[in-house]
Amino acid sequence: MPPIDHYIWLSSILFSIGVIGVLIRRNGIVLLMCVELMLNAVNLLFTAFATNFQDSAGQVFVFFIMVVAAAEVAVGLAILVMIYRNTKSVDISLLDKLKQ
Amino acid sequence: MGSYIAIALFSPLLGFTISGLFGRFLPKNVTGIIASLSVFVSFVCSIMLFNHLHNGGDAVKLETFNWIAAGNISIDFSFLADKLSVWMMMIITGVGFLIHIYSMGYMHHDEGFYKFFAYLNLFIFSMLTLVLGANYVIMFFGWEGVGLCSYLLIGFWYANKEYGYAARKAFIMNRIGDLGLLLGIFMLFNVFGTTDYQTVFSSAGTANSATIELICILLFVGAVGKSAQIPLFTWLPDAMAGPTPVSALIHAATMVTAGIYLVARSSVFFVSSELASTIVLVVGLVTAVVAATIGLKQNDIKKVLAYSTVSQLGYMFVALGVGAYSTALFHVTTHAFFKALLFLGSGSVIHAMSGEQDIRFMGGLSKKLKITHFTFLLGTLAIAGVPPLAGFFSKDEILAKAFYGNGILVFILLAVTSVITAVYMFRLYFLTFHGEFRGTEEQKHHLHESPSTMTIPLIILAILSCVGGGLGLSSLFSHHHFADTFLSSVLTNANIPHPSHLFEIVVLVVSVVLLAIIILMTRSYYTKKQNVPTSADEETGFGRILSKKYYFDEIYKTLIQKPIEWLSNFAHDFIDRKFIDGIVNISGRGVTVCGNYLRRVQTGNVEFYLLAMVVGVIAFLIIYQLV
Amino acid sequence: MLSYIFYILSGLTILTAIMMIAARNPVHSVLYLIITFFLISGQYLLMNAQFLFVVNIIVYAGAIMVLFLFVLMLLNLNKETEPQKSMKTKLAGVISGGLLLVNLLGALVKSNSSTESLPITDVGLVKNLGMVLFTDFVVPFEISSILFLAAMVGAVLVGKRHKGEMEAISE
Amino acid sequence: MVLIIIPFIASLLALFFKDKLAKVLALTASVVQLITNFVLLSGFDLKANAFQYFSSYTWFNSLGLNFTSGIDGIAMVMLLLTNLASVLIILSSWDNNYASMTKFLSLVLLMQGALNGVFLSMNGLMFYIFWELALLPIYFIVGIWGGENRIKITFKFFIYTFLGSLLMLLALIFVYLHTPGDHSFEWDQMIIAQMTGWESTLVLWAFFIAFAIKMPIFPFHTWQADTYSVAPAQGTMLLSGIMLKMGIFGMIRWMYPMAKNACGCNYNIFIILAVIGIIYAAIIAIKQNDIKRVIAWSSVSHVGLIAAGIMTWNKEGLQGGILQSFNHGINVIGLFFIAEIIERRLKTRELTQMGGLAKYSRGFSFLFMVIMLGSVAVPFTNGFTGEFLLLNATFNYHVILGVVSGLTIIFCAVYMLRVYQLAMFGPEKDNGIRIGKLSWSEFVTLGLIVVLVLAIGIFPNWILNISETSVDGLLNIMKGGKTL
Repeated sequence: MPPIDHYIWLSSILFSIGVIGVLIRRNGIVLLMCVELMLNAVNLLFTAFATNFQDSAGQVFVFFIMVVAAAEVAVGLAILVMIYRNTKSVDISLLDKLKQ
Repeated sequence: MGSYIAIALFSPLLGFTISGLFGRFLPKNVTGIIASLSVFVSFVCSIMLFNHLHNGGDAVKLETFNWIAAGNISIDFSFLADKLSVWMMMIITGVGFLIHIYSMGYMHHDEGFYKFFAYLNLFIFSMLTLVLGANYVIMFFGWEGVGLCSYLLIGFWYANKEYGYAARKAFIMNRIGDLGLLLGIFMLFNVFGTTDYQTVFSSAGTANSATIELICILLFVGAVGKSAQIPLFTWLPDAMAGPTPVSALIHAATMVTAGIYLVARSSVFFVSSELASTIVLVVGLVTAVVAATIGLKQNDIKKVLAYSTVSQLGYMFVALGVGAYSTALFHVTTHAFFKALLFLGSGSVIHAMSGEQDIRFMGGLSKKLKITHFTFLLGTLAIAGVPPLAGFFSKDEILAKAFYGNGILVFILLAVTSVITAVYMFRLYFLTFHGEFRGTEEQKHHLHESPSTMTIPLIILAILSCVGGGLGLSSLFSHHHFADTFLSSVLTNANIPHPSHLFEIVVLVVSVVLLAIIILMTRSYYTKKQNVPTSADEETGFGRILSKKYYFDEIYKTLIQKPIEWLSNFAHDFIDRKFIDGIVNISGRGVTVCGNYLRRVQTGNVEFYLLAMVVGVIAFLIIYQLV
Repeated sequence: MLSYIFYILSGLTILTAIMMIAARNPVHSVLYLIITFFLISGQYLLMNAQFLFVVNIIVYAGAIMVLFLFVLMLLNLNKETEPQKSMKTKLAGVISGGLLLVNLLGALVKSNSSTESLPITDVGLVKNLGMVLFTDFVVPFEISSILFLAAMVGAVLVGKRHKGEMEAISE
Repeated sequence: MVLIIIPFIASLLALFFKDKLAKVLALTASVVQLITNFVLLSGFDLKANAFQYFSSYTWFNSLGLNFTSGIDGIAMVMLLLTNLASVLIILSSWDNNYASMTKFLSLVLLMQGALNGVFLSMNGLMFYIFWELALLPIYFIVGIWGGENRIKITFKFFIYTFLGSLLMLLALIFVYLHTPGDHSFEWDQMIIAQMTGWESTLVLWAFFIAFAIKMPIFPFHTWQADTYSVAPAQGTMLLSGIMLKMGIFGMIRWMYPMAKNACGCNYNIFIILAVIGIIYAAIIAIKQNDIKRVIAWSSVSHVGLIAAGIMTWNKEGLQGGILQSFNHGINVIGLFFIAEIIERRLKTRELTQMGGLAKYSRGFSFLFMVIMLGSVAVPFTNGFTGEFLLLNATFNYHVILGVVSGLTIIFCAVYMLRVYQLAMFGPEKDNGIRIGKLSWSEFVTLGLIVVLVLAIGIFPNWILNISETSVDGLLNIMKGGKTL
């Protein structure tokens, strides 16, 4: 088995890829997907530590994160659909209404 | 004996309460009688106390309650009737009583009758507190109280704007002096830990002399304000705006002599402080001369008397300055008699003239106002120093003390002032009572002698002015100087040799001759030749300066009032509005400006926010790792 | 032996993740992400976290990603219609992400790195995890159902067509 | 405790009543409050140097926020003032018919409760909470019932005071972190906080600015004249009569003991500022034409003297300061009420528009006169004793400062007499408006004030005795510090 460090490396890389994805894409759906990727990177790390310390709490947390992620996706996608309905696009660059 | 003090104090206070609260519902005469009676009761008490002390009794002390207690400061509300206090009490209640009676006639037509008597009673109460207080703070209480009454009474006819200003001026100028007095009291607290007379005076020797000098000077500042000395004298002539009995009582006989009382009371300190005494002397002397010269050119009957009062007060301060404290008090006494007489006489004249005060429009009144004329003449003779009237003895004594105590220069200046006094008094007398009547026909028709409530006090005062000198006959006439003997136990007089008989005779002769010349000259100038003085604006040269009162008011206005007003505007408009508020506003505007710039950051673009967030997190992490 | 599998899986995960963000077509992105999730599930299996392995596949790869696909199809976004960002922005994004990575790894390097391999445990077995979940964590577990309910209601509410919306669209 | 609860309950109750009934209720509540206060006073041991009626309830343990209250002599004086003044203020609003009077009275009562809380608190955080709570009602009172420009001015006032509050909170937390053992916000713990001289100085300055803004001391005063003149009469009375005393009280109770290790030289700066304020405000007051502004500036001037006196840090000064706080509260309420009475009749506050009012209102001019004299500090009115002690303390502290601050008795006479003269004396204005008869509530309010002015003038010891032991105690605490 590889040491815990390597898991950290892996999840850091995945997390960063998620961040980069959020920053360079304009499609709202892809953005959500990148968020999922980041969540998964964290999940992986949780599990790795749980294994390392032989503590099941970490894995329970992963489970809860998944729960939250599922809920988040449901609501997030609903919002996106809504946005699409209003703007005929899921391009987040068009969303500059926050300015007002 | 303490109860006499209590009654003496309480009775005018009761009178004040009755006439103040119920005066509106009582008939005028009843109010007047109650008020006068209350003062009479005080007078009787003073006589009892006087008797007690005169027969060798100890000073009476009345302790009531502890007034203020905080830390080291403990002030008892207690009173002390020693010889000095009782002496003053006699003058205050005696003259005060006469003036109360007089006022019943004088103020009879005034709608504020009851208010007037309420104030007068309050004044008597305050003045008694002033002289009876057993420590400086109680004295200060009375001191402020009389100032307040003076303010109220000067502004009695408040509907007149000028009178209001005069009242305010009096109060404020007094306050300037009061500050000095207050600081002096603080110094006393600082040095002695108490201001109780008996304690303070008995331990006076323990303090170092520089401190004593300073205390004396501060106390004297207070006296200058109250007794209208240079540079704070200009309020007194303006104070003539008040009803004439007020001028007689407050601004001639009693309140203005509070300064003399204060210095005399502190004689223990003053005697040992050279500098302070010199200041007292110089201020008194300058005031005496300046006020007398101004008096030469005044046309308002009351203003002439007012300047004369200032001048006479200057005399008293000269006496104090040379260390002849009992002499000063002697002069206070005689002055109270004849100056009250003169003021009341002038009041009678004004009464007859229906309010006219300008002597240029009088003349020849002696025919209609016989009693007034006669008593006024006696007063004039007394103040001019004609022997054997009261003024002669007291003035003569001051001259002698100045000569022996300080030297020839002071003596000459005082003598000259004395001559000037005689000149303006006779000028006043002749212009008012002799010659042709210069007023309107209506006034002429209206001329009448005053009612007996007014003339009786005049007569009594005239008698007192004649025989008052008996209180302090000079050594030429008698070996018993009553005032000196009575007061010397409480006053620490400086050691001034008794004048030689030769000196006295010379002074007596010279003054009689001089006075005779003056009387003749003024008579011929004003009565025979019918010269009438011009108004101030028509005067030329030095006369103009005199009639403009050396431009004191104008100088004060330019040097003090204007700068303060300017400062006020400057402070409000510039420092407050521009500067401090400016700083406040700048901080506000700074935020606005920053906000304007920062607003551009808020593009509303979600991507930008995301990027910013990530950059922020990175920055945070970097910092975290570096630290 | 297991280490090699880990490295292979890791390499593939990273690769597919990159493909995911690089793909122009959103549908491709979804597919790459599904692969990524499967690979990550493999990692779970490697760590003997069987329960998570199953849940990950069911929830993520199965439910969530299908939902994504559904939405994409529904909105008809399966073309390369997505407008691209300028190169500058992309570069900024990549640099930021890279910096973040450097930071994270820098932190790791600074700390005491351990070379011990992970132990093999059985905490991740369904049985063990179930015990924990229904004893110690039973309250949060139940509460999560409320969360779901809320999310469901929220999604329906947001997704519902409001009255008068048609006019807004036609404008 | 009861002192805080009564007004709060009454303030809630008042909301449910119609105008007239609300007035009765508010007045009753405040009178009951005052009676309670007197009952407390009668059970108060003047000789004991301790916080009496001490009670402590845990509230938020983790924050160190306990509901600790206690009364010492100083607080007792302040409480008396608060409750007395509240009665006067509510009474003075009897003839006012503001829109939604109910809310107005409710706010006044709320304010009373909060102020009582400030004076009772023995816990730093609780003190802060009540301090802020007292601010809210006045913000609404000025903001809703104020005159022209009220929003802008209220805003300025609010920003100023919040800046002060912020600094105070920081200082409190800072001291909290230095309390021994488990950190605590309790007063008795906070005063033994271990701080170096430098830290103490920081705390001192933070407290000083906080309290100086409230009082206000030059140069933190610019909110004051504006706010006073724009606020409704009762608001001004609350602000000047009681709220300002929070600053003074805060200085005595919190600032000194907590920053006792700070260098005494800081106090020099404070006193100099205070003395500048005395003269500065007095000079400005001389030229103001709005009667409320004159009184406002005079208040700055008087408060400057109080501040200077208590910061000399000797017993006379402190006693004088406490006494004068009480007196100033009474006098300034009287003066502002007089301004209000005149404004009710004449619809103006411009002195130039007045004149000759004395003629048809003898009673009024008498009452006005006595209150004015109290402010001018003529002996036998309450102002004299206070100013006497304060000036004496300042004089002993430093001769020049004493002389300069002594000028106040001259300037005060100048501007007060000017007001009185312009308003009451002189020829009548031909607009035919007169003061006429006072209504019973006006008469009772002013009458009470006049009685107080004279009574305290004659028996100042009554107040001085209450606070004496506590001042001694305070001075003992301070002896541990470097200041002395």
